[in-house]
Amino acid sequence: MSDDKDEVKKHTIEIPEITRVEGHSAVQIEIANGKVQNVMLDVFEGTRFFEKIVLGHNYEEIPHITSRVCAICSTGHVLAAAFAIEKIFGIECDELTTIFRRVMHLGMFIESHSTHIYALALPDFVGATDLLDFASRFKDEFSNWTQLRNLGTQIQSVIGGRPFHPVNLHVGGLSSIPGKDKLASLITQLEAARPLALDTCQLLMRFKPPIERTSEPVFMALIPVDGKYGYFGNKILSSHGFMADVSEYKQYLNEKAVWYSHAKRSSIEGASLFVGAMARLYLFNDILKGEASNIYTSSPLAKGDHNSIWNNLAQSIEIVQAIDECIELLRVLLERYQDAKAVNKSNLKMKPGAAVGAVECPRGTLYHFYELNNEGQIVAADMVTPSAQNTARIEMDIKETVEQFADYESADLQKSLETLVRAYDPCNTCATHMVSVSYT
Amino acid sequence: MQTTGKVYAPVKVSDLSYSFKAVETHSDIAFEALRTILPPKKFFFPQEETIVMCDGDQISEVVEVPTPFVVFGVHPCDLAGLLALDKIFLSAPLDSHYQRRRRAAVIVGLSCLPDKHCFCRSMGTDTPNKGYDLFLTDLGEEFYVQIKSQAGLEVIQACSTFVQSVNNDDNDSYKDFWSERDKLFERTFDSSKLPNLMDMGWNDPVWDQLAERCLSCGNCTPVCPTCYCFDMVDVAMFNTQKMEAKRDRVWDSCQFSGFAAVAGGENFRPGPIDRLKFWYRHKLHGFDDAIEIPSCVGCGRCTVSCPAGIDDLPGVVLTLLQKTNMKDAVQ
Amino acid sequence: MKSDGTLPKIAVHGLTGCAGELLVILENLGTVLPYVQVASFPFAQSKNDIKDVDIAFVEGSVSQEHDIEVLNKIRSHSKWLVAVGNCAVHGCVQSSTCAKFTPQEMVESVYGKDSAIKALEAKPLSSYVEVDVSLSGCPIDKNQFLAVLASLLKDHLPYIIERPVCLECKMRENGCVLIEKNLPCLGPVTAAGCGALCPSFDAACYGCFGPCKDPQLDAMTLILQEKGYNLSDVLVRLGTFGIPEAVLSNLDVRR
Amino acid sequence: MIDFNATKCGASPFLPQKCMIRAITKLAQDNYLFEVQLDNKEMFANCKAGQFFQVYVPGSGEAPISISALSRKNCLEFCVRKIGRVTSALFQTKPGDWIGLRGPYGNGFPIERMEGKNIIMVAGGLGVAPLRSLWHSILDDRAKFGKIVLIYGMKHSQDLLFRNEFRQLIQRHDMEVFVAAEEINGPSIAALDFQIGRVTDLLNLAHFDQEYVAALCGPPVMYRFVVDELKKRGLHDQNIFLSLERHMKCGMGKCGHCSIGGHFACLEGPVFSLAQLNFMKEVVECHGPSL
Ligand SMILES: Cc1cc2nc3c(=O)[nH]c(=O)nc-3n(C[C@H](O)[C@H](O)[C@H](O)COP(=O)(O)OP(=O)(O)OC[C@H]3O[C@@H](n4cnc5c(N)ncnc54)[C@H](O)[C@@H]3O)c2cc1C
Ligand code: SF4
Ligand code: SF4
Ligand code: SF4
Repeated sequence: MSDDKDEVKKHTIEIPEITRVEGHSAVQIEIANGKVQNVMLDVFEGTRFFEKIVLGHNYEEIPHITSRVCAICSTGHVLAAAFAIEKIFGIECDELTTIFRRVMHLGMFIESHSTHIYALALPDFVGATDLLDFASRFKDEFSNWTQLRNLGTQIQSVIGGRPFHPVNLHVGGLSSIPGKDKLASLITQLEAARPLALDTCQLLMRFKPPIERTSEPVFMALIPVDGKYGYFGNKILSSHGFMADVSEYKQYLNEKAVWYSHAKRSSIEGASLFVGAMARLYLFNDILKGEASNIYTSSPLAKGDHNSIWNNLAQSIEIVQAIDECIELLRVLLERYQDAKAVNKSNLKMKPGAAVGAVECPRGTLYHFYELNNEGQIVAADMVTPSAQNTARIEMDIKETVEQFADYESADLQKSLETLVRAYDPCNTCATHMVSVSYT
Repeated sequence: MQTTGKVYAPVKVSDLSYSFKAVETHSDIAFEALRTILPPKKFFFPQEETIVMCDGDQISEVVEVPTPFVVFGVHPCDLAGLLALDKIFLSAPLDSHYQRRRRAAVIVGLSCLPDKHCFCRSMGTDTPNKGYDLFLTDLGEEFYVQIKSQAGLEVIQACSTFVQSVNNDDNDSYKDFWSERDKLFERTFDSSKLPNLMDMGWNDPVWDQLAERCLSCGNCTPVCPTCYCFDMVDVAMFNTQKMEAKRDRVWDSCQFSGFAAVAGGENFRPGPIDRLKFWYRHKLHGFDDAIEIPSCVGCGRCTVSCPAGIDDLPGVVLTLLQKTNMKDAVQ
Repeated sequence: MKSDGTLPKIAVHGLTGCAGELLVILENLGTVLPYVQVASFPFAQSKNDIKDVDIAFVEGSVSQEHDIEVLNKIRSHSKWLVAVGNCAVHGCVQSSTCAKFTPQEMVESVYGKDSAIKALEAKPLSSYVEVDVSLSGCPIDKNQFLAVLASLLKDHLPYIIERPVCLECKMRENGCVLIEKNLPCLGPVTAAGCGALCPSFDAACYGCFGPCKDPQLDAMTLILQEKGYNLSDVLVRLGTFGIPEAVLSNLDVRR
Repeated sequence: MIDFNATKCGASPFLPQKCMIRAITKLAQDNYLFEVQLDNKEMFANCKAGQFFQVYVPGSGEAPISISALSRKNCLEFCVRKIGRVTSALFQTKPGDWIGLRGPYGNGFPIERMEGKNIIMVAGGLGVAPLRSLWHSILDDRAKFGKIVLIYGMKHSQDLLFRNEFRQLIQRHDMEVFVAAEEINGPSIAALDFQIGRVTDLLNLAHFDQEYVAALCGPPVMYRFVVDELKKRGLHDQNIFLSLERHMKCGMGKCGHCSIGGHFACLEGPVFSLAQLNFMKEVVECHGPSL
């Protein structure tokens, strides 16, 4: 499409609907005189206003409602909400409850990462036209996905009641303790699936990124609470050495607005925020253990190659980490099974107040903020999803990619762009804030 | 007993509830269980079962031949409940699906002491006289065993080391047990008055009061030992193994709004009040003249499983008896 | 297989929702692929053809102009239109609030006063087009989904029962959490299909499958109030997962 | 060990018989006549006017459908209105396809008690379907019965079923036939005297007295008015027969859906005399004291 009103030659590339990302989005790029002027990642997922929806609801309902922001990260939303409300009440769950939550959360990682890698991204890498083509031509890989994904859904079903939108996770803890035999069978399944996870890493390591990265992003993630690689925490750390309590998220996400938010004109010093698997590995690879650590060391990531495409590889390393940690945690649960206790509602002392809960989700840090009144009803709420934080970086990446191509009409460019966007897996269903960055 | 087959007995499943479940050892059994959530009917008329299968060109019956099994700890009311179900499923045309399971079962009855919700005595279902293979009366240290069938005898022979023949003392303590038990019933009435009562009290305001609270949740019916209503559900399937569809029989409840609706929009029991009255009448009036046994066996399950607390059958009966001046029936 | 030897075509689309049904369908694609041709599934494949399909599954509520356009297009190109999930059938959590705030209020509260975003009141598909089959659930039950698809492949309407969760709960022999634990269980007014999941985990049903047929909301409200829950919490809870305003407004306490 | 399988259990009463559809005729919009071949001689021999079958469409389900006629060559005719799930599936079948049949169920009309008597039949809408099997039985043995009145009412004239058959019936001199519609539109039917109005209006035209036996089939509202009228004319409660429609899933007194008070409509009915119904609390409740 060209626009002749301007003196300069303008060129617009439109990719109407990027398929195979978890949501709907389109990219619009305006080019004038060989320079990219605007990149607009337009999210046309209908907005759902969760911040407003939850108002007036009793705190007990909040995890169930926010879970509906996104099926894929539903466990993350449930936990972020529960963390925030528990902070308001000034309570902390007992150790075993936290372990159950961790296992559940890792189950989500296994499911989400494997689905993203195999069903959404890999078909690009191997040149399959789509998942169905992929399924028929790459039977083994397809079955890897089925098995890994089943593992993740199994874990979440045993602990949470179903593969997503869990029913067993509540403010304060679990409503019922899963059967011992079921927990034991999870260990067997985890052990059986472990080799597949290792294969996945090897598989992804062999691909060559189709596009080169030019600028370094700023990585940011939660600092794991207990010093082990993990996803629960109360403070964030950036690759620039910035550190803050999550309760200040409003300030720091805004403060850095120059490089985080409005990516329209230019990214200051070429750096924009990048959250997710790659960020976590960049920041905390030193506390990885076992096989996951070994794989990281041998990967391009360890050599400082931060091409966004490697996000998928980072995810596969996290799957290995998740499997090993799950096995370890489940063993603890089995050993101390009789100490496990379901939440007793009458012991929950409701208090008014406000707090922020945060958790690392597959795509990055998720923040939930709530304020409760005396009745335990929500009077204010805010959520910031990982995808929202990554959008600026995606636009930036698109810009850099386009500039690497001479021929804007080329089909390759369109394909590369789609591949690139998919590598981030911008989960637009959860993009409660994303729309604000997509207009010029 | 395990020589006969799998043994099912009451097991504790929550703070207040018990359920018939497969047991391995004596210690799994909750002997104290008064009423299980579901009555033993589930073993013969399961919650869901596939009755008919269909492939492209054949329809066939699903024949499940159950291996012999034992249901242990069936109280007198539940024995009566099974006899009531027999009247439905074993009357012509005979329901072979039910019959097969009924044949495979050895029923071991067990005595019990009533709580405030029990009213089997008023319904005449408190004494076990048939429907069991063995009946155990708990005499404290030992059980008094009554043998009703060959199957029961064989179970006893299999564990002959624990069994002694009955002496006079035993007979006395047996009698004592049952007469002591009889004294424990808190609320009793004369059930022969029930059909009249339901007719006379048909327009009583008590129904409006109850119906206002009725959730139409249907909890009262699956838990009832004599409720047998079901729906037939067709499930289409992909042609794997040439199976196109199956017909499942699934428990249904007269308390659901579409239960009596027919084509053309007519619903014979549109409101909770219509359905609730229907149910009460059905339980207390019996199967009319069609089958001459009560269709309520006084187990009290509906009373304890109604979230709205409106299925206090003896309570409603007593209220109506007062109102309709049939006080003499209150004993 | 159709008479011309081709497989029937299906399409899977998402409007405004959480992708839950898309995920359920994606995860069961292995089972259905031998029997259908997937003409369109933007979530899972790149080449998508909205042209005439036999069965279209649509997830999500209608919450913006773009949704209406897509929905109309799907409707005009499909023989059977199946609304999958609570969003598509009842409007789910996003529709519950629209009764309290206007769409513009919501946009402003989240995106600021001069936002260019246009939002519509979230509504189920049936508010805009004719829906042939409604399969609720949040998310839908995979067995129900497979049965619906198998029925429609025979051109038969599926049998979807809208009895209360309590029936499944009792069939699974759970102790009633409303009675035993005083939890605010919505099982009596919620459609079954999940297998009484929450009560099986000792938790209260929060109504995610939407209302059962002819829900007795007055009695439910009365009983929860007697258990000590305050009326406003009860009403909010009843409306959370898309009990239609028309049904809710029949409530005595609301009138 | 006891051999629990010593006595074999019979076949499931839920198992339908496979039957071939011989012909499908459109009678009116959404009303088709299905001619189905029933090879099972025993089943066929048992069939009586007013009884019904559970018709099974593979993969979709069963619906109770009345026998509308017993045609020669072991065929049954079912007149079906497309109203929901199963009936729609049935409408998709073609001649040559097979469906399943279980039955016959129910008591049927008490033809023995009608012998030697004058008979008035009142059909409303689709209620004509089961009554048709009754007049067939009567006309087959015409000499055994007295005078015959047949009244048939419907909403719209284009809902008229069995149009050709009525044309012939009207020409018979051994019976009185009245047809009415509340609304008449579309082409009029030659030799068919359509009245405007309801069945109750036709009752006023018909000649009958308390000596008649009445057979009714139609929607519940119709019963209320027709029964009133019949009683005004002095018909005895024992001589008024109504075929009741109830939700039915099994047809053999087990599923409980058709229960009226303590009675099973599928076993004791669907045809009941008014005298019986007077003692069935629930019917009285639903249809008002006149029933
Ligand atoms: C004894 C008897 C004889 C009948 N004879 C005929 C006949 O000759 N021709 C004819 O067209 N129809 C007849 N019917 C009605 C016919 O059975 C229903 O129209 C049919 O069952 C509807 O099934 P469906 O699956 O198409 O409808 P659904 O989609 O299941 O439901 C549509 C409506 O029909 C009602 N319904 C569903 N199942 C039944 C059922 N088993 N019994 C009654 N209503 C039901 C529902 O409550 C709903 O209101 C008869 C019914 C009875 C009881
Ligand atoms: S009587 Fe009680 S248990 Fe039965 S439907 Fe009504 S509320 Fe539910
Ligand atoms: S727990 Fe809930 S769903 Fe189950 S019976 Fe009780 S009220 Fe019904
Ligand atoms: S019990 Fe209720 S809230 Fe829980 S899964 Fe089922 S329908 Fe949803």
